[in-house]
Amino acid sequence: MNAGGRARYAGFAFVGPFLLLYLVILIYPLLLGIGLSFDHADLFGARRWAGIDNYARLLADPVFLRSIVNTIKLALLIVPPLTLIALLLALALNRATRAAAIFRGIFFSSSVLSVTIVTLIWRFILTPDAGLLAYGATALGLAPAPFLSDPSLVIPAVAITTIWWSLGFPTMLFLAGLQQINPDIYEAAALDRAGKWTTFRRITLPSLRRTLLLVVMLQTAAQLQLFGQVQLLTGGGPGGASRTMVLFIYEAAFGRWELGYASAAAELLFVLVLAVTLLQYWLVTRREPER
Amino acid sequence: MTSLELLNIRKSYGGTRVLDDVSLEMDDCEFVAFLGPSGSGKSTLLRIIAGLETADAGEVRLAGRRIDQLPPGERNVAMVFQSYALYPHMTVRENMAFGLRNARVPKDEIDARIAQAAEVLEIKDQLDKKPAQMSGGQRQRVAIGRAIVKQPGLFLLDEPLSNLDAALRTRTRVELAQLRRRVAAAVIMVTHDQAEAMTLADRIVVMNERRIQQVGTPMEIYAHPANAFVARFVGSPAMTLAPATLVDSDGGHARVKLSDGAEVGTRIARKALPPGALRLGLRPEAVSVVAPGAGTTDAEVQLVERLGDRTLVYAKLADGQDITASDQGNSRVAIGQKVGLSIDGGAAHLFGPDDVGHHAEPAT
Amino acid sequence: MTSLELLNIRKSYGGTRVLDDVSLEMDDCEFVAFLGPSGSGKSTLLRIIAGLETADAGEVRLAGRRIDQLPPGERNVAMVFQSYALYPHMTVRENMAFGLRNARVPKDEIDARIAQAAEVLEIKDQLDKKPAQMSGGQRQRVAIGRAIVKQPGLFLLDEPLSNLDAALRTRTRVELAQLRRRVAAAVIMVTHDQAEAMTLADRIVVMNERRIQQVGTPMEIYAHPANAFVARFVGSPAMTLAPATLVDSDGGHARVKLSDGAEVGTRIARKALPPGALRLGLRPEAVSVVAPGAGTTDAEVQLVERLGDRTLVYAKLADGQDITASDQGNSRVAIGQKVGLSIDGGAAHLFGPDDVGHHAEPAT
Amino acid sequence: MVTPLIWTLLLSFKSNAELMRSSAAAFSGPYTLENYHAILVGSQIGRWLLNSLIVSLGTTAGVLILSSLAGYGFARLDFPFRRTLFVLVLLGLAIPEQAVILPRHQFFAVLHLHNSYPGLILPGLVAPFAVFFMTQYFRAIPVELDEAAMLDGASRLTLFWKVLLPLTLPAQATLGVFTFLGSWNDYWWPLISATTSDRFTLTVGLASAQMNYAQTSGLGFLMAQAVFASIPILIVYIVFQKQIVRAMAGAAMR
Amino acid sequence: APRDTRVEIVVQRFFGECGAVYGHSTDVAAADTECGILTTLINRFQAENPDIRVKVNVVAWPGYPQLSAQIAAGDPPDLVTMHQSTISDYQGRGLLEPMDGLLAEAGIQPAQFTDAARAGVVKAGRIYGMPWDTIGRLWHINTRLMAQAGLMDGDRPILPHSPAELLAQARQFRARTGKPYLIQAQVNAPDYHVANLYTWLIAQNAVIFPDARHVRLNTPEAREIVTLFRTLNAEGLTTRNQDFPAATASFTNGDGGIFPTGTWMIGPYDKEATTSGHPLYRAYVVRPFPRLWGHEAAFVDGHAWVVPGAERSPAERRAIARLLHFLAAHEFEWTRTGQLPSFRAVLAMPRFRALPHRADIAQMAATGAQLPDYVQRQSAIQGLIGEELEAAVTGAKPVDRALADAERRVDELLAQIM
Ligand SMILES: Nc1ncnc2c1ncn2[C@@H]1O[C@H](COP(=O)(O)OP(=O)(O)OP(=O)(O)O)[C@@H](O)[C@H]1O
Ligand SMILES: Nc1ncnc2c1ncn2[C@@H]1O[C@H](COP(=O)(O)OP(=O)(O)OP(=O)(O)O)[C@@H](O)[C@H]1O
Ligand SMILES: [Mg+2]
Ligand SMILES: [Mg+2]
Repeated sequence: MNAGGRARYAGFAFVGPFLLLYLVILIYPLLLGIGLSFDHADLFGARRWAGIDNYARLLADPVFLRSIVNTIKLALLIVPPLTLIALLLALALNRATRAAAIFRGIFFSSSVLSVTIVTLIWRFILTPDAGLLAYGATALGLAPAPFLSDPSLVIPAVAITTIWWSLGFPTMLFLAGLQQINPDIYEAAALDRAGKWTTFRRITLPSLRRTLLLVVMLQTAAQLQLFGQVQLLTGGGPGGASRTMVLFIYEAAFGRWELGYASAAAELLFVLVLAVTLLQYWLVTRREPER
Repeated sequence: MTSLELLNIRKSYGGTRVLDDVSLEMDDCEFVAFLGPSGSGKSTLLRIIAGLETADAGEVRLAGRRIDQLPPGERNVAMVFQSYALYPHMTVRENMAFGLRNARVPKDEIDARIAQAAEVLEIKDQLDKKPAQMSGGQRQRVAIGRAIVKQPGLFLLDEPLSNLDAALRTRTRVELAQLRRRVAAAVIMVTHDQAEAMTLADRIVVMNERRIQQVGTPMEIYAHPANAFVARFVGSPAMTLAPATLVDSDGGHARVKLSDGAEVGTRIARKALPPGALRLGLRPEAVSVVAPGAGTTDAEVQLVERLGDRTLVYAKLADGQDITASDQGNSRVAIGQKVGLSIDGGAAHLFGPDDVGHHAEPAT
Repeated sequence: MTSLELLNIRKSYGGTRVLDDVSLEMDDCEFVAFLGPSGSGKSTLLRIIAGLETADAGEVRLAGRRIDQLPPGERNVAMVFQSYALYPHMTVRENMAFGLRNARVPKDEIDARIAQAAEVLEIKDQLDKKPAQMSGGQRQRVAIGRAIVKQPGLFLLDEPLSNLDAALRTRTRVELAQLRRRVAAAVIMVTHDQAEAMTLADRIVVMNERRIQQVGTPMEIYAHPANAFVARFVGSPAMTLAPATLVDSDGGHARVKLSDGAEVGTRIARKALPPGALRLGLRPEAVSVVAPGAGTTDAEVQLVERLGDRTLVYAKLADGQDITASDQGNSRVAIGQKVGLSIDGGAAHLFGPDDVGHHAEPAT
Repeated sequence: MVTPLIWTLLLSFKSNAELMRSSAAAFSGPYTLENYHAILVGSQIGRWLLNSLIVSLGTTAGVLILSSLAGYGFARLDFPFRRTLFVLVLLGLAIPEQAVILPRHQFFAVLHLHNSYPGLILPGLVAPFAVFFMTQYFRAIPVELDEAAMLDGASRLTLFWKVLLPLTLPAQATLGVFTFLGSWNDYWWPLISATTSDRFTLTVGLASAQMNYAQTSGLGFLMAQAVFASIPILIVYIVFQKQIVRAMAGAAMR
Repeated sequence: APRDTRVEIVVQRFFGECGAVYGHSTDVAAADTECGILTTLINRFQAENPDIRVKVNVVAWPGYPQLSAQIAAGDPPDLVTMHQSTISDYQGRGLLEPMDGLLAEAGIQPAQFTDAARAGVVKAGRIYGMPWDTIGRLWHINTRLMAQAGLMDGDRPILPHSPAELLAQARQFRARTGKPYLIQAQVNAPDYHVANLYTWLIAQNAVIFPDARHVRLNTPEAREIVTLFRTLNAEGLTTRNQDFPAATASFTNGDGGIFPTGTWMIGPYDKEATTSGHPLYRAYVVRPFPRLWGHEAAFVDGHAWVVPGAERSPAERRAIARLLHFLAAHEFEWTRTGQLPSFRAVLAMPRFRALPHRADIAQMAATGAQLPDYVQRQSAIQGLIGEELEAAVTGAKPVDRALADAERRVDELLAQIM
């Protein structure tokens, strides 16, 4: 597309600045981290070669293994409902009315809060003796559920908190996706006798396929790195039932100063995120025609 | 048998009236074109019939049944959108099957109908492609196919050809014409291309400014435009409308003088004409190029459009009046040249101050 | 004076050859149309001239200067894109000024040129609008205006009309014709609409399958198509090509027999014809409808296209051969009817097995 | 959905002493401005606000510039290893913050970047998603515009700056809001990089202002902080909300 | 403006920010809360020592990630608040300066410290911090409910002397008041159970950390202690699902008899106890943990001022010493927060004794015990043990297994210390 191919290297002038920073600020530390993961190391520069010790220990550490399970459970409990709710919200708010604009603002505003505040709010909602849910439950004559102290309820509780917090961005993405759809095909569908549900399932959903992929991929990557909510809300408890991989890494690094061990865990997390993301991408795009 | 009936349809958007008391009757298997300039309300009327818009007042009946209260899917009409509105994520087959599935047509029947439509439209080997993989012309056919398989009582086409390039357009036009002979259903087609309407329709409904201006066969509309708007709008290039004054009448027929002094004897009944300013309507084929001085009047050539089989000559009379004439395909006329124009008064039209058209009496 | 010169241009994408040894010369102020079916390489050639693509081999010269090594902005050419490619965030005025500013034209001069172009194109009161606020036709004019103000040595138009609807297209076509007489520059227009090419161009370059098929004035190309491809491609509806066998010659002119047995006497020199299978080329105006049995042969009517001033009749000969004929505007012919066809052999063409066209000798 | 937000707002207007007994007190008066007063008079809040603004705006501006340049490069220009590099950037989406934050901290220490604005801003500039987003957006702009500009004699920079960039404004607005939001709420990096309180960002500063058992004895104050810290982002959002939806429509999923 | 040539020291502390109220106040006596007292103290020092510039860096609690980051970046502050139990971590890695010299320069002798405080700052035979207080856990008691349960002897609560007695009293309390005997913050508060366990292990002279790399938890003593709490939980004699704020509010509202929590809650609760109309009005006392096993003991911690290692000029050292001297001289003010003094002299002060409830708890300065000085990563270890204890107490895991797991995990952690 350029004249004479003189500008074969011009592209570097544009991508160069970013790539440079990218390499220096993300990739280089990542490599340092990978290096660290093969060392015994502490926060203050002590280093001793460890080979694959850290990895071997990790894979034998029930606490770490449990954190992997917790992390995956959380991602599974968060991503699908989050995606679904965001999609429904977007469908509901995809109109040009003032009310819709105001609601868009409201749903966005929960994403504005920092995790500290979000967990604080939800702590007060979820605490069985004092929380809002407790007031509600008591008013209905039910025993309030111990969301944060029952190992089987804590993950759903964290999931709900996270969904509430993260709803804004995916909703925006879906709204955008919806606006992309040619309105004519809805009329065609109406003439084709498609009911509301059929229209949604056969027209809207397939048209949002790429948005859906993007949302799911971004959210999965984000939720596999879930941290602040559990650190602040449950401290990983009860009994480690909500410890995520990142919380594990944080504890290993800042609590135990085992930088090498933490780095190894971080690399495993990286591999997990990468694998899941690529898998999703492959699953969704493999049957798509070349574009 | 009457198929579609529109009774006093009225529609406004906000405070703006878009359709004003529109009524129309249409026969079974008739092909009607809505022709009119942009914004004249053609699409709106079509969409009211389809059920995609609601009329403010009036009735829509199809095969005797009142349908304006029914949802679009249950009106037994099919529509082909200007943008095709194919479902981009479905294959051609799925696109066609979608409406049938929703109507719970049995699987076998669906397959049979699709096979038949694909046969007719020559897209048999495209059935498993997605719209994005097809050319514009092929997509068009899929859109038509999607309508055909529903075997509706009425086809609605909103500018079905306007997205096609010129070459494809001519071909598709012929295809549409053949198609409608194969499927026994009434068709309404919206267009603002008069050639399209003339070529395809049994009757043309000319619309302008919220109202139906004239309803008639293509030939009626071409030969007897009801008013100046229809006269200008139908026919390409447009009819020349030149101010004229009544001079005299020979044998009860009006004779008029153009502003440059040239006189034209028409075959239009003198007494039908209202008093007041007249305009003489001349189609290009009624004005032919002759040697200077040899015709009714003389003119200077402004532009020559060579179409191969004939040549259009845009010229100016001495007093500046524009006039379009025609010449043979191998015409040697050049821009700036002075030519004579021979006006065939027998083919001329006259429009009175009320815009109503008056036409030559049939030759006896 | 020679303006543009293309010398042995060659271009491949990946392994696919798209242009094969294309050479062309063009005069100052000449209006040339590249006409050809989709994919024939017209746009590619245009883009090579503009500098948006690089040729694999060959030279491009403009006004004697070799330009194929220059960046697009320095070639002294202006281009109007099919999609207009107006800068959506700029006003009309800014759109036109952008290129001039880049070329450091003084501010006054820019204003003057824009004012003048706006005058010519009748968009003076649109100058402060943004493209999104304008209709398709107006955008088109802005795109042209953007090219005009640059006062280039060569205008390049890639299907400038294909995005317009039929009504606007005809009007814009006339405008383009007038325009080019006002700006003194060479113009190349790409189109696959033959009517467009015929109407506007001084010369037409017919392209097909990577090569130039014929270069000539519209009339040359219409009247003397170099080969069967050009014959079919130019003229609407397309020329009928019917297999024919040489029967005899009268006065040195070929006489042929159609597959249904009808004989047609041509005015084509017998001895120029190569041995082997022939095809007889007949434009619709060379075939007129007469009473059954009264013409050269008989046929059954398949489709009637009424265009107002004339009527096209698509018919089938007894042996199934398709043939297109013409009739008067008020023709009464109906589908399914048997008619006679009178073939004007003097206007017929013959194509040999090598596809080369042979035409009637000038009447003496 | 909205209840927690309203609750936050109400809590921020309650006296801390009353809330210590029961957080349900939020639903009835008396309300007070004491918490906001405490925030505003609190010694360094102005400074933190300024720092947050500098860091967030700096990051946002940087991300927009870098990702626009890179997005344009990836979408429009052909250069060796383009696809490979783009995939490499996409891989960045999967790198968890934790895998890099400590090595990066050590590495920044060597460069003496800590406790400085560049030290706070630089890590935020590396936003693979932003590059992905802008690339998609640029791809959605018709190439004819580039070509028209080239024929108009525009240099590559003019083309980028005057023609394409203005067209990506909606995308910039979206990306800007989300980058600003992320940067504004970022906690870990400023916590460990800003070592003196005059370099704290608002999040770190507000966290430092909490007593150990703030949830018990300073709930109203905490909530007032939350509301206070959210105001700038909400303003930004409200200003740009139209653009945001439009932008995502342009790029998100082509 | 002329350049500021004063010597500058950077003081880094947690305890929050309260510039709104105390920004420029030097009136220490009028100040309230940890934040208020410390802020006015430093303001006052600044006012009295204009030749020194004290730069205060308030960090988010507990401030260690930040401190570690600062040290790693080579830019540590001069004087830092640190929990005594954490000193070993930094000291063990050589990141703190021994403060013998500085303290001597400030005119402070180690002998002035209480036993509990001195144990907290002496590591490997040297002093690594100036102790600032001793903090421990107490039983905060609602005497109105105790009376209702028949567990008051005049104005003194009747506390158990054995596990069996504890259970009996708890059941009696439950039966008579319908409320739980104990209010416990068990959710997201791992150190709570650890404090119980350590206290009563120490009371029995059990060795918890035999050396720097090992812990001993899977013992009969430990099992007995944990089982007691498991029983309390199982029988509903305690609140179960509360975290710290919920438990705090619960006690404030009179929803249970005894709330075992830190010294720092004395101030707020005493305020409740003196506000008429509130549930705790005239119904609040505190006591050290009762002697259920062995002898009187309390597991305590404390705050200290430490000096991270860095190059410092003599002038800076002098300034640090002067600040330490000033702080030591005013430690009484700090004890108004509820914490126990780290200086014997303050403990003996009538002013201190006159503070509410202090006489009841002063003994902790003597009975308070800390872990051996070689024990590192206390915070992480407590988190880890707490997690297992929580599982045991709530019945999620058998006691034996929880203790064995805890022992294994702690040993693993200790083995990794570099
Ligand atoms: N949804 C709408 N809201 C407001 N006005 C509308 C709406 N739809 C159509 N109109 C207006 O109604 C009038 C008729 O529109 P309609 O689409 O029926 O015209 P049309 O004849 O189909 O024109 P075209 O040839 O341009 O398609 C126009 O003035 C148009 O602006
Ligand atoms: N960038 C490209 N990469 C690969 N092939 C291309 C590219 N551009 C054009 N082609 C191919 O080159 C051939 C000629 O294309 P070109 O666009 O010049 O045709 P055209 O005559 O302009 O057709 P149309 O009328 O459809 O615009 C086509 O087969 C096309 O597929
Ligand atoms: Mg319309
Ligand atoms: Mg092309």
